[in-house]
Amino acid sequence: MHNPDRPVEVEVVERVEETPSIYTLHLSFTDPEVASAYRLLPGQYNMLYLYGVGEIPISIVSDPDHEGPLEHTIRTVGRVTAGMERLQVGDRLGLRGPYGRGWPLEEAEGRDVVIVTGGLGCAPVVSMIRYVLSRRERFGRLVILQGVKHTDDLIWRRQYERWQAMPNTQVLLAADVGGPNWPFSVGKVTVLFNQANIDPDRSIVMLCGPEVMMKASIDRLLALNVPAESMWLSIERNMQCGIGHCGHCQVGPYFVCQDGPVFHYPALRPWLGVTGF
Amino acid sequence: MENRDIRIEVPVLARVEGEGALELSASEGRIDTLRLRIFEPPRYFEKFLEGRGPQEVLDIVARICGICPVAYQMTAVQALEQAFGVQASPHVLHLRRLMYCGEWLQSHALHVHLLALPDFLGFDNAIAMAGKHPDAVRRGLRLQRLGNDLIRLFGGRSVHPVGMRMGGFHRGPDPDRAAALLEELRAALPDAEALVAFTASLPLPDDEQEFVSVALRHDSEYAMYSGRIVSDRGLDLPAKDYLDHFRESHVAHSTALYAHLDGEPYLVGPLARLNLNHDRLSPPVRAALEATGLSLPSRNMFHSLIARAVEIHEVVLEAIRLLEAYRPEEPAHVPTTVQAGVGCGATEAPRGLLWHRYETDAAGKVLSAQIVPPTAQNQARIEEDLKCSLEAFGLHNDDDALRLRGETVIRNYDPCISCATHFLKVRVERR
Amino acid sequence: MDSLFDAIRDEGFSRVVGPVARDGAIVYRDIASAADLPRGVRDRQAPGTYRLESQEDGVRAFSWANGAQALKPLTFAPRETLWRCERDESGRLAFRDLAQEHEPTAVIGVRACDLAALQIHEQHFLKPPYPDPHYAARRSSLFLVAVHCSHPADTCFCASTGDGPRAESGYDLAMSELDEGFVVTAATDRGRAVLAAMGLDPASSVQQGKADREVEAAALGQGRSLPSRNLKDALYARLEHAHWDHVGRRCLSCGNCTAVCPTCFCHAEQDEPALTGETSEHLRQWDSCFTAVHSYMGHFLVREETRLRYRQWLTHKLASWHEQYGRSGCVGCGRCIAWCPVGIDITAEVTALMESGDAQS
Amino acid sequence: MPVTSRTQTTALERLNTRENARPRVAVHKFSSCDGCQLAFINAGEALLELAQLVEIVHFAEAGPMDPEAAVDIAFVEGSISTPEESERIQAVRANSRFMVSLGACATSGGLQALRNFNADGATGWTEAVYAQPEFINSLDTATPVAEHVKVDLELWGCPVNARQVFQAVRQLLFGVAPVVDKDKLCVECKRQQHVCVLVAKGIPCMGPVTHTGCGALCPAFGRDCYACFGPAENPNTTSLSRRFEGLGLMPESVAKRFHFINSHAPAFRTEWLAWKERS
Ligand SMILES: Cc1cc2nc3c(=O)[nH]c(=O)nc-3n(C[C@H](O)[C@H](O)[C@H](O)COP(=O)(O)OP(=O)(O)OC[C@H]3O[C@@H](n4cnc5c(N)ncnc54)[C@H](O)[C@@H]3O)c2cc1C
Ligand code: SF4
Ligand code: SF4
Ligand code: SF4
Repeated sequence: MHNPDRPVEVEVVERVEETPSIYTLHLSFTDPEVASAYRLLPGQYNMLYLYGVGEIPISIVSDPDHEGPLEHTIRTVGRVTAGMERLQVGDRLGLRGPYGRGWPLEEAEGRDVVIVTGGLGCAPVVSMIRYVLSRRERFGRLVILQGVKHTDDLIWRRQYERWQAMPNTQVLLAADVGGPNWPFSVGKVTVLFNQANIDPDRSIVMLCGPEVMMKASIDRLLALNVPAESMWLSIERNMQCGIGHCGHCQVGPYFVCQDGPVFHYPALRPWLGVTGF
Repeated sequence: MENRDIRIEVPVLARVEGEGALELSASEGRIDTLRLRIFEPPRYFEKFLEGRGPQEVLDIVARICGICPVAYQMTAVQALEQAFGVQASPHVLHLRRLMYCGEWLQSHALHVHLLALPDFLGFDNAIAMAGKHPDAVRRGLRLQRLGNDLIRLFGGRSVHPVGMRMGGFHRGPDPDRAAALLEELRAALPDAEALVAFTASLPLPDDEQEFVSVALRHDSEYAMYSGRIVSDRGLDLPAKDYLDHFRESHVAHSTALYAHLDGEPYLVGPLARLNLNHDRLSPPVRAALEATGLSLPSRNMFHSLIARAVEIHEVVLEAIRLLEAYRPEEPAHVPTTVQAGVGCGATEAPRGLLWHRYETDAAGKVLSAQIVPPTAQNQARIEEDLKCSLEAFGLHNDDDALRLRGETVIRNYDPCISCATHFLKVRVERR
Repeated sequence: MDSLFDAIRDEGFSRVVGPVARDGAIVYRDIASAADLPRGVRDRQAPGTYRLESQEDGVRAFSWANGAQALKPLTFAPRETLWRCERDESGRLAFRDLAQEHEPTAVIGVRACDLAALQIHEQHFLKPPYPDPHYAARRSSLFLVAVHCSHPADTCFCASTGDGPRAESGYDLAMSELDEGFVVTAATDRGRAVLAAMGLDPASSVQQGKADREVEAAALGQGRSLPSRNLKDALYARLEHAHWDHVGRRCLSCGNCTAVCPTCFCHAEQDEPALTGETSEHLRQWDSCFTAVHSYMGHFLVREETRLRYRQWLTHKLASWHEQYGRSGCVGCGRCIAWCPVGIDITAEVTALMESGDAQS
Repeated sequence: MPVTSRTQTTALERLNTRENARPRVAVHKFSSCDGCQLAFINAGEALLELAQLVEIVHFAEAGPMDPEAAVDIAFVEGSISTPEESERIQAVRANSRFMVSLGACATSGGLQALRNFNADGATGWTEAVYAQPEFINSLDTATPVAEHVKVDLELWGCPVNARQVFQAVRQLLFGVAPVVDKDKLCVECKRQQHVCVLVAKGIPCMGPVTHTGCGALCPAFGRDCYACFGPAENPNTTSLSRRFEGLGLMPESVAKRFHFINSHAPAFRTEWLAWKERS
């Protein structure tokens, strides 16, 4: 029986410093056979293994059709991520995946895609944004609402600017605390809904970020008559195995690692915001 | 040269357990004053013991010293059993001796190889020595590990083992693990045998001195867990009469108490034991000892190193014998009761005689405790030895040489300064 | 009985694990013969206490209910290495599986509740698309000899969960113990082979009847129970019930209940590199929803407070388990009741939660 | 999500900016029994391996002596109990990039912290133990290192567990923070499949409130855990004490269970004081 817990080797082929505590690793499989068999969907994640230290779940930001290395954008928070921060091109990691359910691509087809994200919550939705932008004709309007804590939190600023220039795309940004070089809104992401161009009947909404922020956004969206059925969200829980065995990631009846991380909002509704789940 | 003012400072003496310093002033090539200062912080163990029950006592006294916790537990259990009128079974005594062999083995193997040997092979420390003499260091580590494993068999870990209780042990050694260890001890026997000849072949200084040896003496065994307190000057007492002849006093320069025997310094520890009890060694060990040509009693303190090697050989053999005779089906402890009483315990810790006295109330709680560790007993003797040795060595030697010799002399006692108290800052003032 | 040991060994199960009385409890250990079995031993269990009693003239070897654990450690090891990674001088990593061979082992004295729990674990660990080879290898090395329960403890309530006291399936052999011997039935081919090799006399209908009656009496004698209905909705409706605080003040969050529970499966993974840094073992070990790390999320714990940890455990067991695996996660073995150091009783807590209706505190 | 401020470097970052590949290590001793250092000395072959991987610049008991050397990692054994020690610990901190407290004495004051909160004060005890109390220069309290200087990693235990110490060293050599398992001892006790002594024998075991790490030794020997690894995370000492009382312990005995090797640790101190009141 194949050992699904065992990673395969990948090599860091590029390392991009996004902010002083956020970096992107471009990883390529050292075994070409593994590389060619690898398929992913936007919203899925990999378990990345730092030698001798540990394994952590990290979203894949690459486009599914993109050939070449897999991109992972990581924020340094603790021991594994701090260790990974010091990796250099040529260093090796372990990787297992991709795991979990991604964004609902079929449901999104032909509709306006509204992305609501906060903090580094952007990582899981970036692949979706890229997916829409490279298949622009298959989707309606693309609305991206992003909230951050500090203005220097906003990574990929250039990328945002580029997206903003794309046809039929609206990008709105807000920071909790503004600053001299901050041309965008100040406040929570929810302040952006007034300016957002959302057609409640045509839109599919994808949310990702801190759960309080997602809950507040959903309340606003519901008030804007966006049906609960049109909302999807990606959440995080402690994960040790990624394959539904270790039990850490349970939220109510769900194993977030396999039943998520992307959930249909109506399914998650009873659990969202309940302390302890 | 002889009249310059010199200060030798060794901030902390290396390769001893604890902290201390040596200060001496000399004039005309003679030492005027010599003070061994022990500044191990006071830890007030005797006070912590008040109001505690027997198991707590065993768990507390172990923590007086991480290097000889078993000795403290053995002595305390002996004293408390006496106070409570509990008689340990032969099986329990058998097991206690076996566990004690473990502590002698680990402590002596550590001292011989890692602490003392660098002095005689000309290295700063064993880690440095390991490059040149890997075999000697590895042999030491192997023997030490076996000693530790033997303790673990009874207490889960070698530092502050958890298995001892009133009346015996919480659980006897696991038979499978005991059998595996027996095999390892047998395999290590050649190492232990060879050690005696090896230490005797080292260039040990010749330094005869007069001193009194004190140790336990047992009717038939090489004394370890029990016996009468004897000296080579005719002393012969049961443990309970210790205070009639031995007195502890306190001096300004040290947190350790000084013990004297009828007002005189005396020696406890491996050489004292060997001097008094060599006739109790098992035949193979006696043969190995004879082959070295060492004549006993010895008055050369540096022979302590050989004495430790002899004792290593003895305890490896003894542990093999005891393990072979181990009967796992026998109860690991006898039933116990508590009562108001007074009990004294005396055992041979690796570093020498260890004496405890407890007074208990009817619930078995300690009312008062008194503990005299080996290093306190040797302290006066160390000062005396240093004075003789350094003068014999010659005060014309430069500071580094003097300091090294001083340290070597002190290390020879394997003083455990956490018990009594850590060693050594040497300050020589020559006027 | 010894003929059973011989027949099992002849079938290739070289290792036999069975109950022995040790350290004041029934524990499962390697045994050599029927003489090692706890003959005449009874267990007395109550919330937070477990005692063995020896009956001088007792002839039965299975006149007790259970000990702290039975099958779980054999199939889901408390600690095991999942893979090893070797790093060479140039920094290349090689990931290696470790051998998955386990000595063929017969387990004697498996209880109905253990078998029910085993089925739950099989559902969990062997579900597609990632069946766990470590679990599978351990599981497939086992030959299971069940003994129907005739002496349930005061803490047992398997009758109310429908998982006992009769072992219904999942075993190779099942036995009923009578004063005069055993009534044995086989459920698998290898079980039948062992049974045939034992050369037993066919059980009389009287013996069979006696055996059945004992098990029926055992079911009727159980004093504890869980409500037989699916508790999912009722519990979900009480997530903010004041009783959780009440339990939270008593609960030690020590994880004993999850460790003894035959269905709990949570585990943590961890790396253990060699000092030289040349290799590293990736281990998994039992974890519990009562530990802090279980819900650790960088800057916060999802379940900091004890009451939330207890609520997670209970609602998983009795509510969300239904959604995950189509049944409750409790098989009524009562272990969590007896082995909780402060005697928290799942059946009593559920009763207290249910008593005050659906009111939200 | 809070942002890690980059202007303030963490101890680990300081450790990772060391110049040479072989980090310099020191082992310092304060008031202690020397038992924790033995984790290194008793490690046998592993000690020699370690000596290859790092440069041991100060470790008095093992030989190397350079107490004032600047080091990458300093291990500190023992509590602070004399005026000299309270000065020396400042110097050690100033000379170390990453500081690890080794064992109960260093992390919670250890057994000698029993002198703290004692009515007579250490002075009274000095008088009782030493004939010439004026010779003794001691503080009234024996306190954890972290009450004097910043400690980067705490390893509990009396003594620390060698396996734990070497795992921590290895992780630091990888340049990452070691994992410190703060679960209760019961979790490990059950993994080892020991029979619970509290439940099966009615013995007042401290496992349910004690920090794991020892490997569940006491229950393996059929006896009660006496909490030498200190309080675990989220310890419900109140509930456990009540259970002890139910087992027949007098309030004074319940108090003593907490007033032992880690008496100065807040969770235990509070419980001790509560039961002392009642006894
Ligand atoms: C599905 C999923 C996708 C993710 N995608 C990304 C991403 O693209 N970029 C990114 O920077 N982070 C992402 N995270 C969060 C990331 O996994 C954590 O930041 C990381 O595990 C922290 O590890 P650490 O060892 O550095 O932190 P420590 O604080 O030292 O944590 C110790 C251990 O706890 C667990 N843990 C801690 N925090 C989390 C957490 N938030 N989620 C899950 N486990 C945790 C891990 O096992 C970790 O190793 C994702 C998490 C999930 C669940
Ligand atoms: S929840 Fe308790 S009674 Fe139910 S199966 Fe688990 S341990 Fe047994
Ligand atoms: S913590 Fe315990 S073992 Fe370590 S030094 Fe202190 S008393 Fe000794
Ligand atoms: S013996 Fe002690 S540590 Fe082990 S489970 Fe029982 S209470 Fe916990």
